[in-house]
This record gives sequence, C-alpha cells and structure tokens, in this order.
Amino acid sequence: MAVERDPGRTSWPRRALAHPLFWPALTLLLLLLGNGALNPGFLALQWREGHLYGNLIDIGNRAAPLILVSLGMTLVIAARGLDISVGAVLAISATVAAWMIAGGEGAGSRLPMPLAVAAALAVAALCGLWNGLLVVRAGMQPIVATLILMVAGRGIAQLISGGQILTIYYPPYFYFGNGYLLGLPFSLFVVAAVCGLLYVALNRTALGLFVRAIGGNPLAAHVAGVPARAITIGLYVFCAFSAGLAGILVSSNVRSADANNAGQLLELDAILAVTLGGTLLTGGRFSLAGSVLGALIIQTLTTTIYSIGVPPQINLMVKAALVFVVMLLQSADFRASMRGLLRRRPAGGEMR
Amino acid sequence: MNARNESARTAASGRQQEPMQRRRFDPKYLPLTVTVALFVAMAATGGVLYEGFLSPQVMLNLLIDNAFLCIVAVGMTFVILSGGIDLSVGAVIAFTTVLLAALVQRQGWHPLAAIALALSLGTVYGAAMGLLIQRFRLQPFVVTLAGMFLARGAATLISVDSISIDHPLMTAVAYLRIPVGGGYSLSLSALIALLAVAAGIVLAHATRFGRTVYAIGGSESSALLMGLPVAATRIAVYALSGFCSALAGVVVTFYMLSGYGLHALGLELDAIAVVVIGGTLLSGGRGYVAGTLVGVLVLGLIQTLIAFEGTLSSWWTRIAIGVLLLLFCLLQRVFERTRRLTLGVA
Amino acid sequence: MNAGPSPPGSSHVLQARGIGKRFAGIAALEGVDLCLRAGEVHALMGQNGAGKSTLIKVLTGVLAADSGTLELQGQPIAPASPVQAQRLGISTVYQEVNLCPNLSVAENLFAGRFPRQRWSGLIDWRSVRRQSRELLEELNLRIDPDRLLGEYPVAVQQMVAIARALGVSARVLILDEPTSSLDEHEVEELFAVIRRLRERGMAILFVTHFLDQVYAVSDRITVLRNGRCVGEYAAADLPHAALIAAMVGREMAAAPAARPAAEADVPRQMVLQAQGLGRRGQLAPTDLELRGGEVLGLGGLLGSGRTELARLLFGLDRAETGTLRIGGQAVRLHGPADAVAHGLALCPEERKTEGIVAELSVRENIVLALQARRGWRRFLSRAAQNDIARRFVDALGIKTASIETPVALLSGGNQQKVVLARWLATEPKLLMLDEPTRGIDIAAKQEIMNEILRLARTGMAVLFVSAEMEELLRVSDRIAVMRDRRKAGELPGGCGEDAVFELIAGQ
Amino acid sequence: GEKNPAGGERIVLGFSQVGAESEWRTANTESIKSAVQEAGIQLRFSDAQQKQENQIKALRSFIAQRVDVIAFSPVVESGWETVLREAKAANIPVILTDRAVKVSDDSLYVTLIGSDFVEEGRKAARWLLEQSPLKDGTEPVRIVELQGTVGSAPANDRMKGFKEVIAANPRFQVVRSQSGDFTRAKGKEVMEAFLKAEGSSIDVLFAHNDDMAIGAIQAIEEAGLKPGQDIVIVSIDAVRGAFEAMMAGKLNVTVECNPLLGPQLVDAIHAVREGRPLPKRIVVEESVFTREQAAEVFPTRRY
Ligand SMILES: Nc1ncnc2c1ncn2[C@@H]1O[C@H](COP(=O)(O)OP(=O)(O)OP(=O)(O)O)[C@@H](O)[C@H]1O
Ligand SMILES: Nc1ncnc2c1ncn2[C@@H]1O[C@H](COP(=O)(O)OP(=O)(O)OP(=O)(O)O)[C@@H](O)[C@H]1O
Ligand SMILES: [Mg+2]
Ligand SMILES: [Mg+2]
Repeated sequence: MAVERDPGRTSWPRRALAHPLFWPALTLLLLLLGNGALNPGFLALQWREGHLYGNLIDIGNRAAPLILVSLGMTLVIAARGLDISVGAVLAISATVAAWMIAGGEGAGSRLPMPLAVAAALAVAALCGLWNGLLVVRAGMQPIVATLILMVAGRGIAQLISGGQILTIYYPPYFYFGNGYLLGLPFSLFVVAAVCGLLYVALNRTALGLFVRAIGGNPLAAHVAGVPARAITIGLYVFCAFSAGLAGILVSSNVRSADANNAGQLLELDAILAVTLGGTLLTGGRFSLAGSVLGALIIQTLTTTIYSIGVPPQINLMVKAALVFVVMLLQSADFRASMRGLLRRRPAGGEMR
Repeated sequence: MNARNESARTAASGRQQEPMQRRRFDPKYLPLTVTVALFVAMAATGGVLYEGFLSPQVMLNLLIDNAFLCIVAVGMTFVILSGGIDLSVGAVIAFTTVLLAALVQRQGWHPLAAIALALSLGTVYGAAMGLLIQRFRLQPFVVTLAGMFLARGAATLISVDSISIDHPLMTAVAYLRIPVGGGYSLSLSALIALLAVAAGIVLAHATRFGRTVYAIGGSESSALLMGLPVAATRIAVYALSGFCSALAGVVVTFYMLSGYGLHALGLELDAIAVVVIGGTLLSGGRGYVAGTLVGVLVLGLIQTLIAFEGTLSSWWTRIAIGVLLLLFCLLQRVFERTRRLTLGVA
Repeated sequence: MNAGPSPPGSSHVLQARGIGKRFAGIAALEGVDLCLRAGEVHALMGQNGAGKSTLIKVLTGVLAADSGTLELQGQPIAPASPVQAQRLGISTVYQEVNLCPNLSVAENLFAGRFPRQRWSGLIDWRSVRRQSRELLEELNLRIDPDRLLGEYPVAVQQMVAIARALGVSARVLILDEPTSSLDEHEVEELFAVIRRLRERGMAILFVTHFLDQVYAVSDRITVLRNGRCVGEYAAADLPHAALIAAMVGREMAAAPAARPAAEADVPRQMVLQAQGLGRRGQLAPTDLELRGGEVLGLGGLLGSGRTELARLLFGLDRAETGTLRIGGQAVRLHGPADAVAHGLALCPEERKTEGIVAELSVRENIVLALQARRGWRRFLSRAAQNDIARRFVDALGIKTASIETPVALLSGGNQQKVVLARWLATEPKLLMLDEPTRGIDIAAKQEIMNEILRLARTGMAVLFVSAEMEELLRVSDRIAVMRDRRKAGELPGGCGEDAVFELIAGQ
Repeated sequence: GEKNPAGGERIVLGFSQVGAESEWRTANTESIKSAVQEAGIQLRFSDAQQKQENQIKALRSFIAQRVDVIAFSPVVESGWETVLREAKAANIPVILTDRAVKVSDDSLYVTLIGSDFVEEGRKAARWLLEQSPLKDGTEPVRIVELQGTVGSAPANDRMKGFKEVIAANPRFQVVRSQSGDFTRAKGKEVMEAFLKAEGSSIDVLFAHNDDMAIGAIQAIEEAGLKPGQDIVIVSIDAVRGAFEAMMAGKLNVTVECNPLLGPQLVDAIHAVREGRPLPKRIVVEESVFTREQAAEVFPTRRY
C-alpha cells in the first residue's frame, strides 16, 4: 500500500507546531513576556506571609472562576449546545451561599458552612438540570432555553438577597477564594481537582467518546445507541455546577455576594475562552486544555490592561486589538497567507 | 424480467404519485403561524387583565419603541440563517449614534451627510468582519465579539459623555408622527423598520443572494459543490448586518436625540433572542424574516405587559420576563411538535 | 500551436493526462489518464478506495491535482472550483448527495441559476416551479418540488441531484455512483435519460459497482486500481471476468457462493416477534417473526416501507400500535439505546446523516455502538479498541491509512464498511441491515454476504433489506415483501424472482 | 386615577427606576415605594434593567395608561426630548429624581430632586485637600482613582468634580485611574493590579463608590498594607458597608449621596397636584462622614 511514514522527517518542532494547543500556549507566553518586558516587576514572584505573591498568582487566582465556567461551557458546546446562563447561575450560587452563611460581624455563620456550600452547589446543579430539560425534553434551542434562566436567574438571586449586596463576615468561608495551600491559592487546587475529574471522566470512561460522537453527529450517535439525551442533560448539569463552584470562589474572594453584578457578562468571556482554546462553536472538536489556556489568556489580557495604565476609555480598544491579534495568530489560514506574502515579496523584489 | 418490472412499476407508480395540487396550508409555515397565534393570544390576555392594554396606540408603540431592534434583527436573521452570528450590532449602533451626534453637533455637518457616512461605515465594518471570517476561517463569534469591543471602544473614544442633539432637522424628524387614522400615529422609525422587514422578506425569498444564504446555512460544503458564490455571499451577509446596525443606529439617534457610547447595551442578545423566537434555527438554514418581526413584537409585548402590571419589583420584573419567555417558547414547542424524530441536541 | 497529433475526429471532449494526487502520505492517484469522448458513456471502475471519486474531484476543481494536465476540447483548463468547472460545461453529481436538505426540491434544482423576472430581477418562482416539474418529469420522478429536499429519502435526493446536473446544459456530465441507492426502476429511468443525452453528443462519465449496469449503458471502461490506471477498454471487448480481474488484480470466482442448504436441524429460537406493529402514515400494522440463525430478506420498491419497519423495530420511531417481544419478553423500546441494550442492531440506510460521525477516527466509529451497549463505565481499553478496529479493518478490507484516520477521509464505500463494522462488532441477537452494501465493490460485497451467512450460522437473526433482488434471494431463508407500507406477504427462501415480483406488483 | 375609599381621587404615579444595580439603588426604590404608599398614592412601578430604551418604553406606557404624574430616575442625561414632549402633550407632569436630563426646553419637566454628582466629587477632593492627614507636607501625594462604569453619568461627574478641585494643589496627582465598574469584585481586581504596578507608593485611593472601595480595601490588606493608614481612602455614597469599614478604621471618609428621596418626591407630587410653584431643582441634604463620626451615625443609617 502506498502508506508513507517517515518518522525522521517529522521532527519535534514540526510536531509541536502542528499541535492544536501550540498557538494558544504561544499566545499566552508572548503576552506574559510582553508584559514582563514593559514592566519588569510583572513576572516577579515573592514569598510573602507564607505564600507566593505577584501578578502571576493573581492571574491564576482571578482566572480560576473563568476556567471553571469555561470547562463546563466547553463540554456543552462540544455537544452542540450553548449555555448563556452561567453568569446568572454563578450569581445564584454565590447568593445562596452568602445568604445561608451571612450573619453579622463576628456572629459566626447562620447555618453550617458545609451545608451552605453544598446547598449552593445543589441549586446550581438544579439550574443545569432545568436548562438540560428545556433543551432536550422540550426541544428548545439552547440559546433561548438558557436565555430564560439568564434573565430570570438574576431575578431569583436578587429575590434571595432582597436586592442587597450580602456581605459575609464568617472568616472560614474566605479560605476558598483567598486562602493558600502550599503557597498557592486554594482556588487553583479546586481548578486542578475539576480538571483531574474531567480527565478521568473523559479518558478513563466512555464519556469522552460519547460526547465527541454527539458533537460530531448527534443523530448518528443516537442511532448507535449512545444515550445522547441523558448525556446532554448531564453536560448542562455539569456546566451549571462548575458555574456554581465559580460562584463560591467569587463570593468568597470578595467576601460578599452581589446578585446583580456577580458574573456579569461571564458567558461572553467563557465562550471567548472556549473559542480561543480552539473549540469549534459548531460542535465536534473541543479541547479542555485549550479552554484553560483561553481563560488564562483573557485574564492576562485584563490584568495587562490594568497594570500598564491604559486610560479606561480605551480599555475596550486595547482588548479588541489583542483579541484580533490572538485569533489571527491562531488561524492556520492567516499564517499560510502571511507566509505566502513573505515568500512573494522577496521574489517580487528581485524581478524589479 | 423486464415485463415483470414493468408491471411492478405500474403498480408502484400509482402509490408514488403524490398530491401535486398546491396544498392549502404548507406545514413549513406552521412554526410561523404558531408564533403569530401565540402573540395574539398573549395580547388578548393582556387586554383582559389590564384596562387600555389593547388600545391601538399601545400596539403601535410596540413598533415605535422597538423599531431599532427590528431593523437590527432583520440583519441578524440573515447572519443566523447563514449559520453565523453577529455580536457587534449593539456596539455598532452605539458607535453610529456617537458618530452622528459628534459630526452634527460638534463638527457642524449636515445630518444627511453624516447619516450617509455612518451607513457606509457600518456596511464596510460589517464587510471587514465578514472578510476575516471568510478569508481566515475565524469563528464568527470571536470576530464579532472583538468587533463589538472595537466599536464600543471607538464610541467612547469619540466621546465619553452623551451628546445631545438639537439640530432642527434632526429634531423635526424625531418629532414627526405619521397619522394612521383615528388619532393614532406612527413614527418615521417604525415606518423604516417595517420597510426593512419588507425588504428583508424580498431579499431572503426572492433573490439569488437570499437563497444562497439559506443554502450556506443548510450545508456549506454542498453550497460550494453546487457552485454557489459562498465567499461573496458570506461577506455580504455581514456587510448587510453592519448596514442594518448602522441604520438602526440612525434610528436610535432620532429616537433618543443623542449619541452615547452606552446606548444599546446588550442589544445583541435581544436581537438574537428575537430572531430565534421568531422561529429561525441558530444552526442556520431555516427561518423567516417575517418571523423575526413577530419575535420583536413578542418581546415588546412581554415588556409592555410588565409595564402595565406596574407592581413588580426589580427582581420580580426579571423573573416575570423569564417566565413569560418560558411560557411562550414552551407553547411554541408544544404546538409545533412534528412527528419527525427531533433529537434534543443541536 | 497544439502539441501532438489532433485526436481522430476531435471527438475528445475532456482529456486528463498523468493526474497525480497525494493526501498526507497516501498516493490516491498516480499518473492516471482518462479520455472522455462526445457521444459516449464512459464507465470508471475500481474497488473501494481505488481513487475514482478523487479523480472526479480533480476533474471538477474540488481538489487541485499535484501533477498532470486537463484539456477540454483541446484547450488546457485548470478549474479551481466547482463553479469554474460548471462554467466550462462540466456538470457533476458527487458521490455523497451534495444538496441542501433545508431547501425545497425546486430550489436545489435551480440554486445558482434561478430564472429571474425580466422587470424586477427577482426570482421567477412560477417558472422555477414549472421548469422543476419538467426536469423531474424527465426522470419520471413524481415528487412535489415545493417540499423540502430533506423530507425525502436518499434515493429521491440522489435522483434530484441527477436532475440538477441534467438541467445544466453541459458538454460533460459526471455521475459518481448515481445508482447506489436506486432500485432497478429508477436505474432504468436514469439510463433512458443517459442514452438520450449520449445521442445528443454529450460526454458522460459514470461510476458504479454494478457490472450489469456497466454493460447496459457504457461504451468504454477505464479501470483504476490503487490509484493507478489499469487500462481503458471498449465495453464490448471486455468480458465480465476480465473486468473483475482488472479491478481486483486477481482472478475471482464470478459466481458467488450460494447459501448452503438450510441446516434444518439447528433449533431456531424466537428472537423477535412483532404483532400489529404500526405507526400512522408510516406503516400499517405488521406482524413479523425473526428466529435465531435465519436471514429474513425484506423486499419491496423504494418507499414501500422497509426502512420504516426496521426503524420501528429498533425503536428509532415510536410504534403507535402493536406489541414487540424480544426473546419472549414483551418490551417497549424508548429509543435506540434501549434496543441496543436488548441486543438489537440497526445499520441505517443513510450513511452520511445517520451512520458515520465524520470527525471521529475509524477506530472510534467502529467501537461506538459496542461501547454504547456496554455503557459508559465499562470502558473498552485502548488496546481492546485497537484490536476490534484492526480485526474489522482486515475482515472487511477497509482501505484506510490507519485506524486513527478520521472517517471523513475515507472513500464512500469504505465509510459504509465502517458503519457495518460498527454493528457487527456489537454481536447482537438481531442484526438489521438496511441496504448495507450500498456503494460497496463486488469483491467486498461477497465478503459481506459471507459474513452475514457466517453470523447467521452462529445463531444470530438477521433482517436484510436490499434493493438488489439477486442479493436478497441469495442470502435469505425467508423473504418478506413490503408494498404500500404494509407487508404484502412472505415467501420461502428458495423461491424464484418471479414470485417476489408478483408480490411486489400485488398480483 | 381611580376613586380611593376615602372618596377623593386617588393619585396615580408612574415611576420608572433605573434598575437594581446597587444597594444604593435598592434603598432609593424602597424609600420611594414606602413614602408613596404612606401618602396613599397609587404607584405604577417599572424597572428599566439599566437600559434607556426600556425606560422610554415605560414612560410611553405610563402615558398610554394616563397616569397623573410621572417620575423617573434617568439612566442617562440626554435622549429624553421626544418622550417628554409626548408626556407634555398628554398633560402629564414629569418629576425627575436622582439625575438630571439635558433638554432644550426646561418646561418639559417640573423639577429635579436629586444629588449633584459633580459636587460629590468636589466634596471628596475638598476633604482630601483640607482635612486629610496628607493636607500638610511637601512630598507629592500619589492618588489612584477607581472610576465607575466608563461613560456613566456618576462616573463622569464625580471625576470631573474631583479633578476640578484637586487641580488647585499641584502636590496632589492622580497617577492611575481605571474603571472598576462600580462593583466590589472589579474594585478589588483593579486595586490588586495597581498595588503590583505601583508598589507601596500609593498614598490615596479615591473610589467613585463605596463598593469599589470595600473591594479595594481587601486587596490592600492582602498585599500586607493597612487600609486607612498606609493608604488614605475616600469614597462616595455612604452605604452601611462603608460605615462598617470606617468603624474598623479601614476607610477614611465617605461622601453621602442620599438615596432617600421618597418623602421629597411625595411633597413635590402634592405640590404639583395643587398647582403650587416648585423650584427647578430640589437639593437633597447630604453630608460628608468621617471615621470619627462613623460609630455615632451608624445606628441611624437606613441603608
Ligand atoms: N481528503 C482526503 N484526505 C486523505 N485521504 C483521502 C482524502 N480523500 C480521499 N482519500 C483517500 O484516497 C483514496 C481514494 O479515495 P476515493 O474516494 O477516490 O475512492 P473511490 O474510488 O471513490 O472509492 P469508493 O468506491 O469507495 O467510493 C482512499 O484511500 C481515501 O482514503
Ligand atoms: N421514488 C420515490 N418517489 C417518490 N417518493 C418516494 C420515492 N421513494 C420513496 N419515496 C418517499 O419516501 C418516503 C420514505 O420511504 P422509505 O425510505 O420508507 O421506503 P423504503 O421502503 O425503505 O425504501 P428504500 O429503503 O428502498 O428507500 C415515503 O414517504 C415515500 O413516499
Ligand atoms: Mg467514491
Ligand atoms: Mg429504505
């Protein structure tokens, strides 16, 4: 047969270049290095009060909620869905947790903290179940189905909080979003745990195969006996659950729950992270690691804007410019046409 | 053997014969009909519950107050039909209002010249995004999201404050009311919106461009193999959406008589929702421009219902919008249930 | 300054010389020559994956050739896209139906060349409708041009694709396996049209795996094997056996092994029993029994309800009436997942929409149904997956670079084999095959027949749907015939074609 | 209006609120609702979800419902001309609360009850120049500013007022200014970045609202600095959280922006109904609270 394999020719740089995560990773690296060049202190890490301190740690800690949400979003998108209610679910979970813990200054927690956290996560998962049922059972288009919760969810959160920002005075709760374990923010460990869980679920069970089959061709997967409906519902539940987890981190970090503003526009950031990571919004191809990188890129962008002293009026312009650069860098077609231009130009020069 | 085939065939052809006469009611219009019927039912419920709800002016206000949404949604319908999405529409509206206001109020341009510039800028902007999407195979979501940041950024760059407009021509047009009889009236914007819908319907259903958009949304690879101009059409679709956004921006400028970088915040989501409620599939290829108009009216009606209720706190307002949306979409699904197997995903 | 002697009579319309095309590591075509002449039907033959579709894509600008030249009536051409090829007068029906299911039949026929009203420039729907009727009429296809294409089964879509290609008044017509999903009547209709077009001087390229069809309509045959040209022959001078030998590269018994005499003494357990199974608009209440170790053939015309019956048995559509017993137990199937759990398998008719998951690899496609049957927790190890995949790749002769190749990159026939392998891998109690041999070459078809018979001998029940009467008669123990969406009757295995046709015709 | 049980015509008020984007806004809504209820006025309340379009729609529907008085807190200053003309044509008096509008014709509204954002910015700056621990000295004072949502009226005006006064003393310099979107989370995030970029050379934090200041305080503490001492913190609004922070010594001063406009609104409504003349602008009493006053004032705070 005319199979041709020449391992000597595909050297490792070539293989690295072809890896789908290469460009997101390179982008992140360039962003960080660029920052380091502009502001030498940016990459510095110090040991302060028993933990690491610096911009890199901040980026990690800040990005944690976005990473969590992006992971859930990736899976939903992989199965040809979309969840725009994540911001609202985050707000609900944060509010539920804060409401159950609340109490006054020094008053301790109203209900036991584990109960509060469990309740918050359960409510979030319930939200996911609701979304999943609307999509799968009622057959609504994902964007409308989740739009309903996106609109009503914040209302529910505000109903719980009575329109107030619920301030939390119970110090043990602060650990989730502010605490450190082994010198690193605790939130990073939460992210790592979820990543580990997903790795096992997708690579050590058949779920990964099923999700990709559903994303590639839902009808064919269904005909092949894959429980496509149950899995799809499960993915919505997971997505909402991870948004709930993010809600715990966020409310713990700012020691309060702001039903109106928590997770505002999170859905856009999460979808942006997912796309930057190389996942196709049309389903089929997805990359969880890519989404993590995407979320880190977004957070680094934000932190960059804050730390290089951009006037706030042009925040958006800078962000737009960076997103354009990032996505063009990642486009194989763009790189090809650039190469074409570079190649053509010297040739043209010789002719003249 | 041929003789046998022949006899089998004659037997079969009687069965294969399908009713060729035009059916009275084509099932492909069912979703649209259901949506319209539900709209009417919802309006009637409002009429029973609230005094003055069914007054013609309230219904006309639906059009007046949602004219810009309607115009944007027409462009968005084409984008979604082609299998894409355009998140930049709200930002382009904001940019247009600021640009118009700045040109007219600060630079002393004639409004018509400013409008012409704004419309062409919007079109070019949309086309540029379409070019990126088409040429470099970028995902529409990211390109138009960056486009949204850019347009809003540009708007705040021109002016952080809102700029009021008091140019006599602009105010005259803004106050213009077109009587429709019985003491009721319509604004010029509403008329433009209706024209946009009409133009959209013709464009979608009676031109090659429109049918190509549907084909691309149905299957891009097939469209390519059928020899349709996929690249040009895709770019044109985004250009059209850019134009519609700019036109909506002009309408908003008249509606608010001001230019402001924070106008039309989050409008992209409303526009998408309206298109989808109107029965267009987000995955592309199926839907109607006329449905979009109904979608706009439905969203407007929900808001009007809540305004007439008048006792809801802020959070109950949100919950009520969600519940009404849910009811509407659920009923829509229940009535549309076809016998075909529909898998919940996709 | 035309190089070389001008061809005799200059009837050469399209000439390809030395065409080469490589896909990452695989040479799909190497130095292929092809010459189409006006007023001739040219058959392109070869096994699955021989490079037929690739050659056609090169001719029509879908793919760019790595080497070689194309000439159209003596002028060198280099179509860069299907649009350009169409403008040059090359009209094509590709192997997979490449139309838009969300547009109406009429729109699919005319997309890209809609007639327009003189005064407004808008599409003239009246004349679109009228011309569609005429076009469909030419193929004797009685369907409503206003209905969405996706509502029709692939067979009809295939005919519409052909009608579209006919509608373009072209110099060259290329048909890639147009007959794979058609039954004999449709094929006859098509051939009548092809002959008419040949009379008019059109050059026609035609791909098929059916030898009878080749001899029925073509004047000349080019055979490809593993991407190389084996030779060009005049159809009249090439005996069947020689053609097969040219394609396969070795001598092959022309008459396939017939079904061994029924081993009547094997105890046959009832596997599935349907009573009054039906659904409004799809299938009149039907009784059906399937026993282990037997092959039940399902015959009938296009649209007679065979696919519907299989779908109902598999729970893909919900039955409205009747009962279903599997292994003696009454069950209600809530969907394919249920059916698979009960040991049923359905290899669906529509490969592209219900069969393959294009982005997944050959391995993943093959293990998908088996994994679904095992549930998500009992994950097949990678080694086990590789094992199964390799076994079926070898057994069915699936031509692929590796088992990790995405199925999308396989040739049509090989994709079909992958879907078949998926279901064979589940080792079900009842295997339902809806047109499993569509687009599969003759050598592989024999392999598959043998595999089906082997499985039946191991005690599996098989429901076999096929439009090919010969195939059906060869493997079936019993034949059920469908007509008008109801079961017209059952015949024993040894019955002749006549009896089946009588039932089909309702006499 | 409809008959009320007492016999007289019951006044119907249509009120369009911006939204429920902050505690301040919620307090504002509560104040209006309770005051109106006490006065026996029937309220038609509409929430605009922070969108001007929605607010205009709400006003149109009030006109269609023929309410007796319309009141609203405009989302933005401009863009009200058309709908206010319609209200005038329908003979419905309009009262503005909280924020002003820009219209060519003053008669389009009766009066504005509300705070002056520019003045709030000025007050914050004045306290810094005149009363803060940094007022004397020769070293330059480095200020970082947490702005509200870019382009929003309070952000624009507070910044304007602050700049105007601070310009008088060249020692005081705004070295960094970034938007924190009026939220705690963003306030904290931006402050973290400021602290990393500027090290410990920040002397003053000026936040456009208390929530951002509260978020920033957390960031300052986590960086190992003492808010209120190492960095002087000035903010605006005077919500409960700010008082708690002041009592803990973490916030130096907050400029009051009073949301309790309800009673004044009711007075204005009665005046309008009875045809009494009203000033074009009714100013709300607002003060500046410092750390020292915090514990004393705290129990009386209602929001
Ligand atoms: N895009 C592609 N990338 C990689 N390999 C490809 C691609 N397209 C085709 N091939 C390979 O080229 C070979 C020839 O495929 P082709 O589709 O031409 O076969 P075919 O003769 O049409 O077969 P069939 O009868 O099954 O349709 C196959 O081995 C196939 O796997
Ligand atoms: N040649 C045809 N002309 C018109 N309609 C057809 C034709 N063939 C099928 N149909 C329509 O397609 C629908 C589905 O047919 P179905 O696939 O069930 O038939 P089938 O017996 O499985 O035939 P096959 O599997 O050979 O295509 C029916 O509604 C029928 O009206
Ligand atoms: Mg082929
Ligand atoms: Mg069939």
